[in-house]
Amino acid sequence: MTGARVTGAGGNGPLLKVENLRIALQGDGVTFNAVENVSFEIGRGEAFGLVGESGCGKSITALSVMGLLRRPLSLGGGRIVLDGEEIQDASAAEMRRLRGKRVAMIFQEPMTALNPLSPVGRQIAEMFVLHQGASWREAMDRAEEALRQVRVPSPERRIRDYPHQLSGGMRQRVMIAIALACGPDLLIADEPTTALDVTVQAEIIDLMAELCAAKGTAILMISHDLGLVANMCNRVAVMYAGRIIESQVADAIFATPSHPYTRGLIDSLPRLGERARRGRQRLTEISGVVPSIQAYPAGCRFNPRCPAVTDICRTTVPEATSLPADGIVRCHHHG
Amino acid sequence: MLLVLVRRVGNMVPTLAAVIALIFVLFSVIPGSFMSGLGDDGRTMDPAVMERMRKEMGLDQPLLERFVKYAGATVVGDLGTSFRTREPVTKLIAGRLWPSLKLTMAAMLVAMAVGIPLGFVAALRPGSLIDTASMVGAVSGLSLPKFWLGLLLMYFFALQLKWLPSFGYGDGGLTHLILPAIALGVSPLALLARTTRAAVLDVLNADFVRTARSKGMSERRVVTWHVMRNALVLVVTTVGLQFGSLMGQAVVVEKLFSWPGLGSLLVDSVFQRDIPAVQGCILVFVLFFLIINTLVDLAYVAIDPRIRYG
Amino acid sequence: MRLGANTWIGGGLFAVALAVAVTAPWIALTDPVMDANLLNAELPPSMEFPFGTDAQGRDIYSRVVYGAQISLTVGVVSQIANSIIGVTLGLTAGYWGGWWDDFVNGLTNVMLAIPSLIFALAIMAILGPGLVSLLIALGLTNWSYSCRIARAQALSLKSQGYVQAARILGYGPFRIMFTQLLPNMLGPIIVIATLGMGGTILAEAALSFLGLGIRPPFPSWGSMLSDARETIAIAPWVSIFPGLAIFLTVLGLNLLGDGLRDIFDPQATTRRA
Amino acid sequence: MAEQLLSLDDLAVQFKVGSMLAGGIKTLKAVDGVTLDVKPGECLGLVGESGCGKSTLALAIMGLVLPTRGRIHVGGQQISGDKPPDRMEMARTVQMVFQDPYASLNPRQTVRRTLADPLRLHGVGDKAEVEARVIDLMAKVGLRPEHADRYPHEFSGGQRQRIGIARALILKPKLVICDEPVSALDVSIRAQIINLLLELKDEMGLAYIMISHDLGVVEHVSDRVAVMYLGRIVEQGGWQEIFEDPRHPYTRALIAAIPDPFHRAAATVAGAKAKGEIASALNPPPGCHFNPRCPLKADLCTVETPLLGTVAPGHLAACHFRDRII
Repeated sequence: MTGARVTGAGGNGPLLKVENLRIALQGDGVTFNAVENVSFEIGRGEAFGLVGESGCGKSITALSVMGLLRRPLSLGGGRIVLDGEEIQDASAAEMRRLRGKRVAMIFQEPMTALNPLSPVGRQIAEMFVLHQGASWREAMDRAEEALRQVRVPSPERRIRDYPHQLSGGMRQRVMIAIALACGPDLLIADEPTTALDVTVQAEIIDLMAELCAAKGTAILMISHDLGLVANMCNRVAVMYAGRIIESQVADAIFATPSHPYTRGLIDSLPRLGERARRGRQRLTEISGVVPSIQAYPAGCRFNPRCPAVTDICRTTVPEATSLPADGIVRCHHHG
Repeated sequence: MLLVLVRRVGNMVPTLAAVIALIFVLFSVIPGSFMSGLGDDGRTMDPAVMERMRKEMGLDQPLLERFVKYAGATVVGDLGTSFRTREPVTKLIAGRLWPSLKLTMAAMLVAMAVGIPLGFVAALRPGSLIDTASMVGAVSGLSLPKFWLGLLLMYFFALQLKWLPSFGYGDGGLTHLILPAIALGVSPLALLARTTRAAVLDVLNADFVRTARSKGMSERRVVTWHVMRNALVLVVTTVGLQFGSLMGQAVVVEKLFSWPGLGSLLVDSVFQRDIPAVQGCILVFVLFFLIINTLVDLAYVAIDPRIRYG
Repeated sequence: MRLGANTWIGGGLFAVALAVAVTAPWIALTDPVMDANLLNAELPPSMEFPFGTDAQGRDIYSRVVYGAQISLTVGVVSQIANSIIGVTLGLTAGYWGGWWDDFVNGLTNVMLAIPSLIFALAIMAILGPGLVSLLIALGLTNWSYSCRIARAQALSLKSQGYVQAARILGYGPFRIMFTQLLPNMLGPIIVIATLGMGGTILAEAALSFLGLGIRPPFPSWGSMLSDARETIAIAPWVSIFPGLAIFLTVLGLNLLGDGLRDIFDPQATTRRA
Repeated sequence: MAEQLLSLDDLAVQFKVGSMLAGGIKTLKAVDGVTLDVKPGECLGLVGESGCGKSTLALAIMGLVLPTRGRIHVGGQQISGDKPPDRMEMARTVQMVFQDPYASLNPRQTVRRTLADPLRLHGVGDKAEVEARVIDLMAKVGLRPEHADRYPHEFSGGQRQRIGIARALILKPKLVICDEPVSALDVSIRAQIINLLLELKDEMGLAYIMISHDLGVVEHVSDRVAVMYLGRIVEQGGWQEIFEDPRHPYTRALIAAIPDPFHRAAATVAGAKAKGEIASALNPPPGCHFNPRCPLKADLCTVETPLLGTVAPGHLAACHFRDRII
């Protein structure tokens, strides 16, 4: 997967700017903040990674950019700026024109993300009919071409196949073809390879990175796998319990992780080659459990699990501290 | 498609065979009790008559022989001779088949034409007035005794308003059909409305609908391009099961409205101890169920590419 | 665990019906069978006869109250029989598979192919009218839904890790079915039983309406309606109140079933019986 | 042979799938001639992707699926196609830890019942002894005594996995099959469970078969490693040999597929990525099953099935070119 990293294409101003995003979760008579104070920027053609464990809010952050939050989730505040245009309050019709055409998305489960009763060719062709006013006949020809681009073998036959006739990897290629059909500026990939075998995953990631690089499409990559994201992206933000706790250039996040949680994640996982170099060491554990959204602790949300916790961590939310190269970290004990 | 048909028809055979055996066991092995059971209503049977009937029914022959005879005759379409009219049962049934079919199909038409769209509309606006109203209506519809609903319809539309005839077959025209069809159709209508609503809600939560939305599709297109067919797949089974059993369920409605269908024939035959006619009617109901469900399975294969029997 | 409005209203209606059945001797105004008085025939509802009187001059209110005993006895007892048959067959078929599963499946298909009302009618024809016959006829003919649910549940549960673990720990098949599978499928089974009870009550009413269930003069809601067509033009109350009693009881059971389904299995919107 | 706890001798498990009418009956060779040993106290890592047969292999070792061919010796028992094992004795020999801690615990049983029932079933009748063993084991896996009367839904994923581990150990088995024991857990919880498994292994003298697709975990915990592809073992050896000197192109592709921000493994496996997708186990390619995806594919590979050959003592690889890869 080396060498497939997407590089920034330059341009004026960021492509996507998310500022102080807050996502509300409507519970029984109570409203929780599933995500709060989340800010990040993605440049044109840049690959940006959002990393965190399940339930940390990374997926719904992506859905909010697409305008696809559904009950009981809703946008609670903040700004989402796409190419200079604020879209957080855009009407449903305006969002529809953006979706698919300028911002596209790939989901985790290729098994269920495609309509089982519709041939895959038609599902790709819909994009051309919807956004470019193509006729169905013309759109089907272009769907075949799109399948060829994602390296599906014998696309002229495959366009008539139904999703259940394709393997998981092939289905995810179809999803990529749909997402990139109209040449979007931003591709959001939500755990695109988690459901796939590792050797297939490598191919899909390479394919995605390569196609986006060729078309100058920026990527927002969402994953629980820090290694995967760091390998593919220019910059990485780490989320924990609804907040971004650290954001750095990809290489730096492994070399100099600044938040105790990031450090803990990197140290706690056995990495290939480690045992050969240093012998078997006991893994560094992060104690405790991931908090549920109904019971987020006050102050720094990592404080009950943090080895360096002090009183201030339990009461005060840490502000962002700058790190080199536009990085930030939210920890009282940094520096 | 042909293969599927062959397979499905093949699947019917054991079920049908089991039903024939069951009917035989019910009525031919224990007919003594069948007769004495009906003797309960005060009349006692003359032993001589009993003996004659036993002879007539061939009860003096060995069991297995009787079964082979019965099954063999049934398979070639000979349902025996009615005790009451001395006519072949097939002829009796043939005369009742069309009214029965007409009533069943009319009721199912009402159920599908109203129930499925109602369920759709309710699901697209969950929690709205129309959703709540139609679902309260549906659960009520499921709880109504058919014959009581028929009585009420009869009372209001025939006796009070005098819009429609209160019972009978008339000349076979539409006016006589309306009330019984509604009385029979309300419960499948209610069930279809509920099933459709649940199916549409299910599909609306599916991942591929989220994909469709992420493509920038309008909600109307999401529904017409991606939701409808998928929801229909989930509804088809219910349609089949309801339709298939509706002819049998019509018994009470036919009786209430004096509708000259198979249900009336069955009930009358039961009271007249006309065993061959009773057996014949049951067999027709079962056959109807199996045929309808085979057709539904074929429809299934046509709309769902994941199902490939062949 | 939150109980929805369905559960409350449905449970309430059913509880009222049960209470009426149990307290019938005390809340009835007259004897439902003996107190016929042709001088009082077909009187409309009044203070003396809250629901009016029938063609024999009997108090309809008292007959409806006593009718609850028959309807509920038939509903509860037959449905319990159906549940036991269905769950036993479905659970063993789903867990064991193989020829036994094929056999049970075939049997279920046969049961589904004969409309259950027709099957019950046939059995009633053979056994003759009466309460015991009703219990047998309806208790043997409506188990296919319970069986299907139990089989489907057994099939999906047996691949769960804890069932595998029990096998690995040396549990025998009956121990697994009883301790691992059955407790985890009770929810859907209770839902089906609740809805099925409504169906059984409707079937009893239909059979009695046809004259094959409870015979007059004993009051069953269905048999009270069997002569109603003749009198509906002049005395509609004779038909309205027994029918209303059936409707409300079955409605209660259906609402209760819906409510329980929402509680036990909030996700399963399509698994309708 | 006597010193082996488990040995598989040319084990094959096949299933018949499909029906006469629907396109004919096919044979699925889920496990196709596997020979493998595990010594007491040893941890064997078993690596492979979907369809490689590792789950079927696990079921066969536990006696839940009978072999079509070959034999399994486990503990004192021999299992073959016509000789099913004694279930109770198997239960005291081999146990399993499952992947999904949510589906693997009975929602209607307390921790105490989950742990005590098997003891009673296996004849530990004395109430006090059952209780003592339950509480003792709970302590060993990091659960407090007051957890005993709680139901699974009251626990987090990590704690549930601890309960699952305790259940696997309650009968004091000699071999525990761990089927992806951490992959369903939150990333920040995994280290706790891996450490626990290693501690218990030393403390109780357990042997493990660690099934995982996470090579980092396998390298960390294993003494020896076997790599499976479409029903066959393609390479096996000591952990160091497999990860430092992989000889089968599939092993190398697996390593190359791991996102490696430190580029540490890059040198050993450069240009080793696999192409395309895993073939269906119903219809595997002829010859070497890996050949359509292999960067080293030659004509020979489509014709002749490579046998496991010795690279070094104890290190075997089933590749025609195992000696050419350096």
